[in-house]
Amino acid sequence: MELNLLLQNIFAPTVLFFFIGVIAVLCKSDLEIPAPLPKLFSLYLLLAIGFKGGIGIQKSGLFNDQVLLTLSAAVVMSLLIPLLGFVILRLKFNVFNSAAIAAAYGSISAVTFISAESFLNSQSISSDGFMIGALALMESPAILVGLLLVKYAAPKDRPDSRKLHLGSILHESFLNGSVFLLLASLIIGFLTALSNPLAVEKMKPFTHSLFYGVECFFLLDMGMVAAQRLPSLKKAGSFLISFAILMPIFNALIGVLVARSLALDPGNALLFVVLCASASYLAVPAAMRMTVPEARSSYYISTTLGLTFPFNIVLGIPIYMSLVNKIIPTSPL
Amino acid sequence: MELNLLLQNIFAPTVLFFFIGVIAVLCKSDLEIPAPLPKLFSLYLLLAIGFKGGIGIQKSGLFNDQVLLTLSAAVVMSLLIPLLGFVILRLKFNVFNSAAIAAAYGSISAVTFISAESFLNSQSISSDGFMIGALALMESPAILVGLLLVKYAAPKDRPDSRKLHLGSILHESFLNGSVFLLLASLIIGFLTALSNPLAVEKMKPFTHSLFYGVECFFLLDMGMVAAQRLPSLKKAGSFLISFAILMPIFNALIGVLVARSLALDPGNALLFVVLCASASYLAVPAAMRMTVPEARSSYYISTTLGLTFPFNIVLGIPIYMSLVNKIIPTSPL
Amino acid sequence: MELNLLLQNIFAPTVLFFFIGVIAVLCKSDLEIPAPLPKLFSLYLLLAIGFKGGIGIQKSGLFNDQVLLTLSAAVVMSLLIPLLGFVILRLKFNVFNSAAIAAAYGSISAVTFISAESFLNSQSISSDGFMIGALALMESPAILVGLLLVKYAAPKDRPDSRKLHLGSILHESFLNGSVFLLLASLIIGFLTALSNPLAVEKMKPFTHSLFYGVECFFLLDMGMVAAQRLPSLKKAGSFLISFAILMPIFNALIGVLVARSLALDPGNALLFVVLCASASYLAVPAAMRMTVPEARSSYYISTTLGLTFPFNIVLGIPIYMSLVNKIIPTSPL
Amino acid sequence: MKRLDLIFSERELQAILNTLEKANVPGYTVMKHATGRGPERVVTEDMEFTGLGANAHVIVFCEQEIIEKMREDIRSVLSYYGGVAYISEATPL
Amino acid sequence: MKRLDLIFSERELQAILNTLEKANVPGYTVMKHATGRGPERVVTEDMEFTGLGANAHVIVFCEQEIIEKMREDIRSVLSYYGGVAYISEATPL
Amino acid sequence: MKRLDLIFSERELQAILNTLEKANVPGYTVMKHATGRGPERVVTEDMEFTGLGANAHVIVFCEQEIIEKMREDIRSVLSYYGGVAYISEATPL
Ligand SMILES: Nc1ncnc2c1ncn2[C@@H]1O[C@H](COP(=O)(O)O)[C@@H](O)[C@H]1O
Ligand SMILES: Nc1ncnc2c1ncn2[C@@H]1O[C@H](COP(=O)(O)O)[C@@H](O)[C@H]1O
Ligand SMILES: Nc1ncnc2c1ncn2[C@@H]1O[C@H](COP(=O)(O)O)[C@@H](O)[C@H]1O
Ligand code: NA
Ligand code: NA
Ligand code: NA
Repeated sequence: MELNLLLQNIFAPTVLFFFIGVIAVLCKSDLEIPAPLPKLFSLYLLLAIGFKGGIGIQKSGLFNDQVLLTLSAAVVMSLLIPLLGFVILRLKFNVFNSAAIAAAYGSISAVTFISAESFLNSQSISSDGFMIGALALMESPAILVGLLLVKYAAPKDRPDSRKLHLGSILHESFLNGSVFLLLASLIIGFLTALSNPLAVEKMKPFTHSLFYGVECFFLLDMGMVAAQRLPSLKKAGSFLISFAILMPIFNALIGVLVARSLALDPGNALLFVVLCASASYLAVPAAMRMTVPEARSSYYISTTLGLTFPFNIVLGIPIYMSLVNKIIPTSPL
Repeated sequence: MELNLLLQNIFAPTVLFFFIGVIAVLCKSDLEIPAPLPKLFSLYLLLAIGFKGGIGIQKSGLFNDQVLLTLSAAVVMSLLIPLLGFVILRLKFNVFNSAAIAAAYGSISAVTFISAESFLNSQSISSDGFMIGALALMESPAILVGLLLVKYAAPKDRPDSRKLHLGSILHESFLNGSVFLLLASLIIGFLTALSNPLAVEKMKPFTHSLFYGVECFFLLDMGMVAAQRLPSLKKAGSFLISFAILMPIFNALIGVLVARSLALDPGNALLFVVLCASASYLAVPAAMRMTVPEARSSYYISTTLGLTFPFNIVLGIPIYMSLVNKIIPTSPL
Repeated sequence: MELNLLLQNIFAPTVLFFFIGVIAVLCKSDLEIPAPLPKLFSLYLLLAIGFKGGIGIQKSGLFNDQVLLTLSAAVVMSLLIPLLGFVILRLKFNVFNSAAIAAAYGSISAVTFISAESFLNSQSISSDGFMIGALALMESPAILVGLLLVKYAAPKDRPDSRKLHLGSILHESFLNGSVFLLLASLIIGFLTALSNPLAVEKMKPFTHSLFYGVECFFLLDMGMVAAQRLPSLKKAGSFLISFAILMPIFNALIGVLVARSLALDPGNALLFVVLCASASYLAVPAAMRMTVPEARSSYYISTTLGLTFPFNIVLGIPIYMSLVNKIIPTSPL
Repeated sequence: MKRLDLIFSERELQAILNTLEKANVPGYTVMKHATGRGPERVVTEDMEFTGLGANAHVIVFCEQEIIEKMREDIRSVLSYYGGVAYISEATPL
Repeated sequence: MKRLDLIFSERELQAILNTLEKANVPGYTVMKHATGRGPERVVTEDMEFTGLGANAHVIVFCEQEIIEKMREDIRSVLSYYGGVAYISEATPL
Repeated sequence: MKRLDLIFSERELQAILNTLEKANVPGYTVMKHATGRGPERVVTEDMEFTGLGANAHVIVFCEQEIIEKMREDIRSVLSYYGGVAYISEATPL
């Protein structure tokens, strides 16, 4: 692995602010970003990334072969990864916990994606707007799979009142607040770029110029959140801790092979890999808390936020980049 | 009516975000913009529009005839409209409800005004800064009229403790938080533009560049708020529902005639009409809740937010624009 | 004193917004900036000023003689001023109150510093980034001195449970949230400027362009906070009221002499003086509330926020500027 | 000792606090941003940014006699603007 | 009169409010953004922005008979999702 | 069962929660951002951004014996920093 990439990633302001957040908690500083400010940043980032993505898609054109193939592959990955994860997790956990954790790892983390974009940017490697489409499309299928696993793998354990109806499964998968905001902003970005280039310009100071700074601010908070998960991580046990690191790497490996077969450029390939490797802490916990209360929320939230997220943004992204550099030739196959 | 204008308005990001908010609620998505974030956006918009207005007034000069005439006409409109509304509402409602609703429709909605400005902008039609002065001046008189109507039309119904003193009427009319912030920012903008052009430049990234994006974010929230009013709208009855659509149109008609007689340019004319047609959901409810608790707040808040506001920003503005185009010749009379 | 400077300061938007906040409270307007919005602004300002400072330090170079001398002098001032203040305050107050108030006046107010920077900016007087280093270094020593004064001057008054351990004294002095955020952002700014100039550019719209506007918004809130302190100021008595005005002036006088002997440029000199003259309302109250609960928080918070802060940003800064102009020759000694 | 729970619109907060101070309560606690439904009004979070505001929940621990002193004043504020007030028993720890 | 205190995850709020409405309570008050710890779950402020949300604290002042009416429904929601419910005495002011 | 209400400065929250954990309470609920007035201190919302913070309101439903266990510890924290603690009766639904 190129140590260089790692160092360059670690000295990015985003990652430095993340560290600062971690240190603040470890040193018991009384620094605090009170609710609902993190929610403000999180809503902003979803809205802005969606809007930017919509513009990007409009520019790259939606109906070209590579775009459609990539998006389909993304959806397939987010259907397969939770199945794989479920099989592994069942070695140690009951159906409810396995399904919930598997869904989290099948779904994606928008902020990890954003960090990967920033990393590409700092490396002057270009990527395409339609990858944000992949981001938006990969959130829901994993939730769907997770809930279907609960519905069919655990029918006898559950009392009648807990029967999962297909309607509510679909509702949780597709109408979750963060999924909805991302998708909706994407569509608005697309429509605006199509019909109203002036309005795109007027939005840019908000959605584009401000983006990096808010990202840093949010990562400061994420650092604090991650560090606060550490105590409950210990309780989670070594199996889950290993899972939270190895599963992303494994998913990244599959991802890079798929990216190669799709003949993606290095930039898009990295984003694809990062989508496979990242785990959800917004949409999935919301859905699981509502429909699978038997699953311990600390399992899926401590691992995704306390371990997988930090791992990905600090070490994962540069590791995946060097993986992409190795496996994917710079000129298309 | 020109369908074209309507379509162009509907495909503006602001209006699209508003729709997204409505859809989120109708689909029961768990998207949420928790308090006090909407308050942050609302305070920001008042501060920024005020500051921009102050700069505009300083540029257009305050003491020219058309400016003074327009501002006076604006004040007169906000005194007359509540009287008209009161007479109509008394057909169905008691004095308290009639006065409160009438005051809301006599006063204005800053966000509707802002949306009209954005619309003009997208049409490359210019307007003048002093119209923001009209905005600021039209909030209070309607409150004043509403409270005086309560004081004089319903003296015997009320126990002693509820006597309205002129002092508290004036206080509620002129020192309401949103009236105050708008007016104060206007004055600061004026003074800054006069004495300190450098500081204007330093403010611009905040008050100007960011404005459109925050407007979109806020309209997302307003869409959710409007959709959440729908159930209580049903309870309000068909008379009030009709009033909430017909009264703005009626006010717009008066407005366009006044604008014509003032020889306003099309841009300023549209803003004038929109001020007449819009209804308040910030200053008036605050004042009425304090001084006329007998009025049902759901009446004046559900209609203004759930019906009149959406109607104006989606259909009203383009309708009023085509009205202006018809009635006002592009070269001054 | 040059009246001109005073007028120019008073017509700056920042100061005007501060006045507006004061007036809103005095007129009993219901304008409200609900929690945690002021915290958002305050966190933002610390993060941005720190980041900007780090860039500035990287540019001016840390290891040149004047920088090191100035920073050392800053630390010495923040050790001496609380001792001086303590001696004066003991004339009227017990050890606990004296130590707490003295610590507040030895420490600094970041927003006063920011206002002084804006003032310099409006006067086209340059200052150096390393002064933000002085800002960061002057917060903690004063807390340290205050707590040591409590530990050694009042050992017999306190029950065992209240013994101050050196560990907790250091913790409160150096790991206070606002101290930590400022210092950490400074380091991040430094590292980023060193290794990643592209990232500096990407941060600028957030940390630089937005700064002035947020400062205005925050000062609006500070005006309201200051005015709300007035009633409890009356209770504080005339000794404390005089102290809150005279102590800053006295500290400014020492500061200007030190600045002269350090051969600082007028811009840096003003910032140095303002650091000496300003009093803390973020770090010190937090530390004192935790470790010296015997001290009345209204004493140290009402004076710093209700009197010293307004005095400094309205009158103090221009007064100190004319002091600097008188005492420090424009070409170095 | 008694515990008094008052719930009412934030806009009446100052009037209620004045009443409490007049009766010389030893202290009180205010929690804002409460929402709810009463006999006729619904107070929702999404409306908080408008001029209507949310509800405040005020808790007072005090002696019965202080409650007697302020009973009428509080009742008149609540009957004017709406809101509820309930008393229960409480023992200091 | 009784006072009913319900504390549970914000995500169950709608289900609980529906139950209250079904039993025709005269009113209720909701305080969101509460955190805490129960027998197994910890709810912290720093997690509020994630999909998990915080807790809600709902207070209902009502007659005993209304409480009887909704007892089973509330219990079934709380046993499904977690949360606590306690009753105490309260007298209107 | 008992209900324990604790109200005190947010800055003491960790100390109080440690005390609760030490006594093995079955759970607790925390509501931050409360303001108020005690015998000498006033805590207002506008000061929340400063280092002073607001108050926290902690509710614990537990058995009397647990309360006995933590009585001294809580009292010592509250007597050091200020704040109030009251006990009342509560019955699980
Ligand atoms: N029975 C009740 N139990 C709990 N809270 C209530 C009750 N009735 C009213 N409230 C609260 O008091 C507020 C004001 O009620 P109202 O008198 O209808 O304006 C409501 O929004 C609720 O938060
Ligand atoms: N004994 C208790 N006293 C006070 N609050 C409690 C108690 N037990 C649980 N809670 C609250 O109820 C929430 C849900 O608890 P749980 O049933 O563990 O999910 C917790 O987060 C606490 O806020
Ligand atoms: N009698 C009381 N009733 C309700 N809350 C109180 C009372 N006394 C004090 N408090 C609360 O406890 C906090 C701390 O009080 P203190 O002990 O004065 O620092 C106050 O800010 C109030 O929120
Ligand atoms: Na994934
Ligand atoms: Na109007
Ligand atoms: Na100082």
